[in-house]
Amino acid sequence: MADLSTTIHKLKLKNPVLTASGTFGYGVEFDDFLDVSMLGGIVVKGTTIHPRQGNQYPRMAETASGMLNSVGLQNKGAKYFASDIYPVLTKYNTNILVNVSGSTIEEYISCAEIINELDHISGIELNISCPNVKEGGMAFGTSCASIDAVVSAVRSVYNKTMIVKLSPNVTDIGELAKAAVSGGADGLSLINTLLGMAINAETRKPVLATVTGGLSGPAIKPVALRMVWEVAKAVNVPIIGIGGIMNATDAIEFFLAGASAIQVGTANYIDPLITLKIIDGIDSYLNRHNYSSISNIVGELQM
Amino acid sequence: MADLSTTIHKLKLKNPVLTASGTFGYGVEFDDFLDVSMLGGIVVKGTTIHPRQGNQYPRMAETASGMLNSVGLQNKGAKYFASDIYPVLTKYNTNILVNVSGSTIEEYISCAEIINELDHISGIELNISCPNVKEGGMAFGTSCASIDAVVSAVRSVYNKTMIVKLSPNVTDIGELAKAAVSGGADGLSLINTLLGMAINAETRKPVLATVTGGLSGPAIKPVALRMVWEVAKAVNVPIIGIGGIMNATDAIEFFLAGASAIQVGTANYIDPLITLKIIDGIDSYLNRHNYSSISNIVGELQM
Amino acid sequence: MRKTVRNLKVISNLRLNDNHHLIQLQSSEPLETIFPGQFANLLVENSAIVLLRRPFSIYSVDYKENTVSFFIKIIGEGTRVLANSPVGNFISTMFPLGNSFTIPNEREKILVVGGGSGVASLMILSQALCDNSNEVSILIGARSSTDIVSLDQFSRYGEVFTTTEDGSSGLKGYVTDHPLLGAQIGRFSRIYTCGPEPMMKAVAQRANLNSIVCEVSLENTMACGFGVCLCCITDTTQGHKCVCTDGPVFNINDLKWQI
Amino acid sequence: MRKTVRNLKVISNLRLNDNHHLIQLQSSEPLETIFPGQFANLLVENSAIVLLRRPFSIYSVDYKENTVSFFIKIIGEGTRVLANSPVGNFISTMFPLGNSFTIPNEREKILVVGGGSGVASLMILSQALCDNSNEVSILIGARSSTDIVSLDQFSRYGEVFTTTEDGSSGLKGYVTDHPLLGAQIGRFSRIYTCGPEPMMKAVAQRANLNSIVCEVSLENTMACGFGVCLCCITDTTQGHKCVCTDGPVFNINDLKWQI
Ligand SMILES: Cc1cc2nc3c(=O)[nH]c(=O)nc-3n(C[C@H](O)[C@H](O)[C@H](O)COP(=O)(O)OP(=O)(O)OC[C@H]3O[C@@H](n4cnc5c(N)ncnc54)[C@H](O)[C@@H]3O)c2cc1C
Ligand SMILES: Cc1cc2nc3c(=O)[nH]c(=O)nc-3n(C[C@H](O)[C@H](O)[C@H](O)COP(=O)(O)OP(=O)(O)OC[C@H]3O[C@@H](n4cnc5c(N)ncnc54)[C@H](O)[C@@H]3O)c2cc1C
Ligand SMILES: Cc1cc2nc3c(=O)[nH]c(=O)nc-3n(C[C@H](O)[C@H](O)[C@H](O)COP(=O)(O)O)c2cc1C
Ligand SMILES: Cc1cc2nc3c(=O)[nH]c(=O)nc-3n(C[C@H](O)[C@H](O)[C@H](O)COP(=O)(O)O)c2cc1C
Ligand code: FES
Ligand code: FES
Repeated sequence: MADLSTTIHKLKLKNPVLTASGTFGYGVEFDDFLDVSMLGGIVVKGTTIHPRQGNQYPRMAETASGMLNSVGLQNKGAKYFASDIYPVLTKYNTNILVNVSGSTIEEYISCAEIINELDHISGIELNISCPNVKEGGMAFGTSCASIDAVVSAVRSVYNKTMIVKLSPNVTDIGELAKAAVSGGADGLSLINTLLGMAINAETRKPVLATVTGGLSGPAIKPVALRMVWEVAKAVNVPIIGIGGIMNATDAIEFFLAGASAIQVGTANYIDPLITLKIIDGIDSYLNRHNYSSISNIVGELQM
Repeated sequence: MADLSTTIHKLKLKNPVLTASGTFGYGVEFDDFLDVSMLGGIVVKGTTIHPRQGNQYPRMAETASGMLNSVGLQNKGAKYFASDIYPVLTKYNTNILVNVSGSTIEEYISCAEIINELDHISGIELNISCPNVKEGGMAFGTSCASIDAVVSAVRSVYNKTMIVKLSPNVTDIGELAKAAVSGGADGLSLINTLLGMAINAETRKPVLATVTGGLSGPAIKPVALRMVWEVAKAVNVPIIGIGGIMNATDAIEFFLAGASAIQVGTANYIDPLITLKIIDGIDSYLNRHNYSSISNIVGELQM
Repeated sequence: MRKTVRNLKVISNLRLNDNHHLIQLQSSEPLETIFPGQFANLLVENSAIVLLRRPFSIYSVDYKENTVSFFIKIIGEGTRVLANSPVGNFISTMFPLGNSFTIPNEREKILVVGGGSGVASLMILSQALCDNSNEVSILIGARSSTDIVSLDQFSRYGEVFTTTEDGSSGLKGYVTDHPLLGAQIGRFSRIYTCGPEPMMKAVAQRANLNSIVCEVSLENTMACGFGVCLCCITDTTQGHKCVCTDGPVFNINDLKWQI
Repeated sequence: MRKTVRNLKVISNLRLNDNHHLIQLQSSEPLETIFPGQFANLLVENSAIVLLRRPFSIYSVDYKENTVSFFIKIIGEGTRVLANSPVGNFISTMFPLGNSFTIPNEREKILVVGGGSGVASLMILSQALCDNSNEVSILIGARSSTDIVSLDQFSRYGEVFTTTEDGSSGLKGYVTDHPLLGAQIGRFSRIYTCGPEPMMKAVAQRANLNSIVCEVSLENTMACGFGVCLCCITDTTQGHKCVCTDGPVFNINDLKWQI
């Protein structure tokens, strides 16, 4: 048994496998399938200060080795989260991070302030990369100035670990990563979904009610790996790799590219037990290659 | 039989199916398989003023529903093209476009000047989006100022149809499209490949000698469709849609999103006869839906 | 009602007609109780196209043999692969998912209306209603007689009526042209329906007009099937609800249908 | 030698050992002439993973029956699916591709050295050499005797020698430990080899030292197989050349190997 523990700033993770926001609900939906406490951590749904109904439906389109979604941050708001959902989550013996989003900097701040009060929440993941909301969301994540503004604003009110989740829909991810770090990010997670679109040729209509949506799944893994690698060269904070991870081999690739931990997204829908299989697979890989710990491979791509 | 003809500026295409640069050689490689003259047009390999050896190998990695390549514009240079390849191509009774690339604006100009002299070449496709060369290439395609500079420079020496091929590795494709049009583009083609990366977990090495490469194939279709749709809203010149087109249905989706023609890339490797099948499939679709011509569906997405 | 993901073995595959198959899967362990209207999410393997699971209503259950059956209409690649699953193969099955139709405790007169692959959830429903000593009438609508399958099974649980658009079986027309949804509708205390949305809306309208309790089973595009992706929402009087967990069965009073 | 894409029918599938299969495909139309060293690009259908075709050397041809055979070693998903192709299935096959080994007109003494799945191209080569009345010696290297298959077929065309790393068949050691590539190498005018690159490089070194003509068959990652993608290049004295069209067979003098 290799040492799978890893550290993201002040977060101690028992293993490097987390779940991606929006793909694991609040964890409780998986209680039937697995013991959530066995995971390195979970990132719960995108949370905003005000309740959001999200977008109209259809909200999903399957594409080659991927899917588009246009959920649009449907959630009951930070106060409901704190009062009704949070108490249930305290049963888990693992890191719980809240994915925080907003339409204005003030909304980000108010939301982070509420989460800051919750003892069992180990950190927040600042979502400045959601492609599915009209205002805010991704708009914050595509320019250095706005990243710096929103990140430093939240930093001033949030005391625990703050991860910033980057958008892949940009020209130079390295520059944006630097802006997030200079704004005060303790770590970076990437990638969020690629902006895409699906059309039904027979009806001649867009498949999604919102026309465009976010692409996730194996299709985006090559882009995600490349961006993790670029960001790892650009900054010195821990990175959480996300994008199309379906098995342990995919996860290993992200570690080699420079990620200290990974998040599993779309794969949870297909196999709700996939995270446990990935943890096992990482352990086997390390043993087979005679590595004593996950840190032996983080960023160890042989050039 | 519906009317499949379409127009891209001064180019009259007998049908809207072209082949994407780098995926159809000079056409002659397909002579065994099909009558190249049946196509709407072909875009030949990326051509530069000086001969290029391209990158080291391995140059290819398969990914989920896609492939990465890092060819790096291997070609024998514009003069060799004009003297040795061009004469052979005159046998084809279809539009031949040359995909022109360079490391400096001067190189683009010199290359375009040579192609300008070739009667049977109907136009050029300016490649400002190649992710596989160190200097130039994609760098030109990621800022409005540099797009405008290179496009207007080439415009001043090239008299026939000039298509500008856009890179998808950007934050706002609509803005870049506008810059290309204001620089003098007669039409736009998109998308080139997405920048990606593959890692071999067993050897712990990048799969490609160049580490990163360009992602093509069905995986990128949702991104390509979205960008075509965005560009169609941003500019008023004809658009050629490219990205993951494997069959007639895919092509129809691009027409609906706003493309007047399409290019088939990676699919040519898998089925060298695919372009003819796509032409037939488009015709069947139009007949089945009682459209008399392809123009009935260009940009006709029902919102 | 714990949800599980299990590899179930295909023990029979019955081709009902050109594009409908009935596949029966067996579990090596005892099954959880399954309620009428619930569905399963099946994994499609060996397909170059399909990534996500595909949802199918549970058509029938046999707790003695630990089998579940699915009635599959071929409409795309996923259903094509699943409908053609060879006997002996294993299919990864996530179930039971979703809520269920209300099964009244007292003896009621209930009309069950189905169309297309919507009939899939109505077999186990009719059985449950019949087992709970309700009086069941079953009305099946189709384009043509060849699209109507497994009628004889339905007749075990109630009287069966049909309408076809071409008149090749039963009454010519739509289900809503049938007297059961017309002059005779008053004799039912409940109408349950599953089928194409336009059909369900027409049925719902009749029920509504006559103040009869009406439950419909909705479809939607689903990525997960167990309430995490929030892709499968529908508009309700209480806001957006997930078809996969809050549904697939909804009382029409809770929906925002224009009826 | 016109290249075509045809759907060939699997008429036999022989499992040689745990991870080697010999599949025989039949064309409904006459075959083009196929030269030794040429390959085909096979489409892998019904796979969630494989997009591109997979290249395989042509192992044998029968122009009377219009059949071609492929010797497939399972190493990943594509080879797994193809090696397990059921008899009766069709495989889309693009062929013949690439150049070929030189077949001398005069009677020469030729050593053919193979290892791993590299032996696949050497059967048809040995046959052609033998048919052109050359004297052929065949040397096969493997890890263990169980990895050596179809030796009896080789013996039709020449004398067969083996080396195994564990000594379970023939001489213990690598092919380059064999006297044919040592003391006796002088009797050959040509050495042709196909196998793992380190093996081919070692063989090339011996040939080079002894000024014997040496041709090697290279592998590379291929997207197209017919010279359009430029993904499969190798370094030669004339610059980058495509393994799929300028090769797969190269004279070692044209390669930039450090030998
Ligand atoms: C809760 C639930 C229960 C179901 N029960 C059954 C059942 O018992 N038997 C049965 O045959 N089918 C049932 N379905 C429908 C079935 O899930 C779909 O037919 C199947 O997912 C299609 O997969 P495919 O890969 O064959 O088609 P795809 O290739 O995915 O789709 C082909 C075409 O159909 C459209 N489409 C796909 N799925 C749906 C959908 N759910 N609603 C509307 N349009 C769609 C697509 O947009 C596309 O145009 C059920 C669906 C749901 C949500
Ligand atoms: C001209 C030519 C002729 C060939 N002839 C034969 C033959 O007759 N019989 C036979 O069994 N095989 C032959 N091969 C090799 C065969 O094509 C590969 O084994 C096959 O493509 C692997 O596909 P896969 O999907 O099973 O493995 P993948 O999943 O694609 O690959 C599995 C692993 O093997 C590596 N790999 C894949 N292909 C190659 C390659 N070509 N070279 C080096 N590493 C590779 C990958 O990087 C990966 O790590 C030939 C290859 C070439 C280029
Ligand atoms: C249905 C769906 C909903 C999502 N919701 C959120 C969200 O609320 N906040 C967020 O930061 N990312 C969200 N994501 C993005 C994922 O967290 C993840 O970044 C992305 O899916 C890529 O990973 P994958 O390829 O493993 O799925 C969502 C993704 C999906 C598919
Ligand atoms: C091997 C390879 C080489 C390519 N070379 C060029 C090139 O020289 N110039 C260019 O503009 N695009 C080049 N492309 C990009 C294609 O023309 C096309 O834009 C891209 O592959 C997306 O289309 P597809 O998904 O249909 O393949 C190349 C693509 C591949 C796969
Ligand atoms: S399908 Fe995911 S929430 Fe319903
Ligand atoms: S594989 Fe495409 S050029 Fe050789």
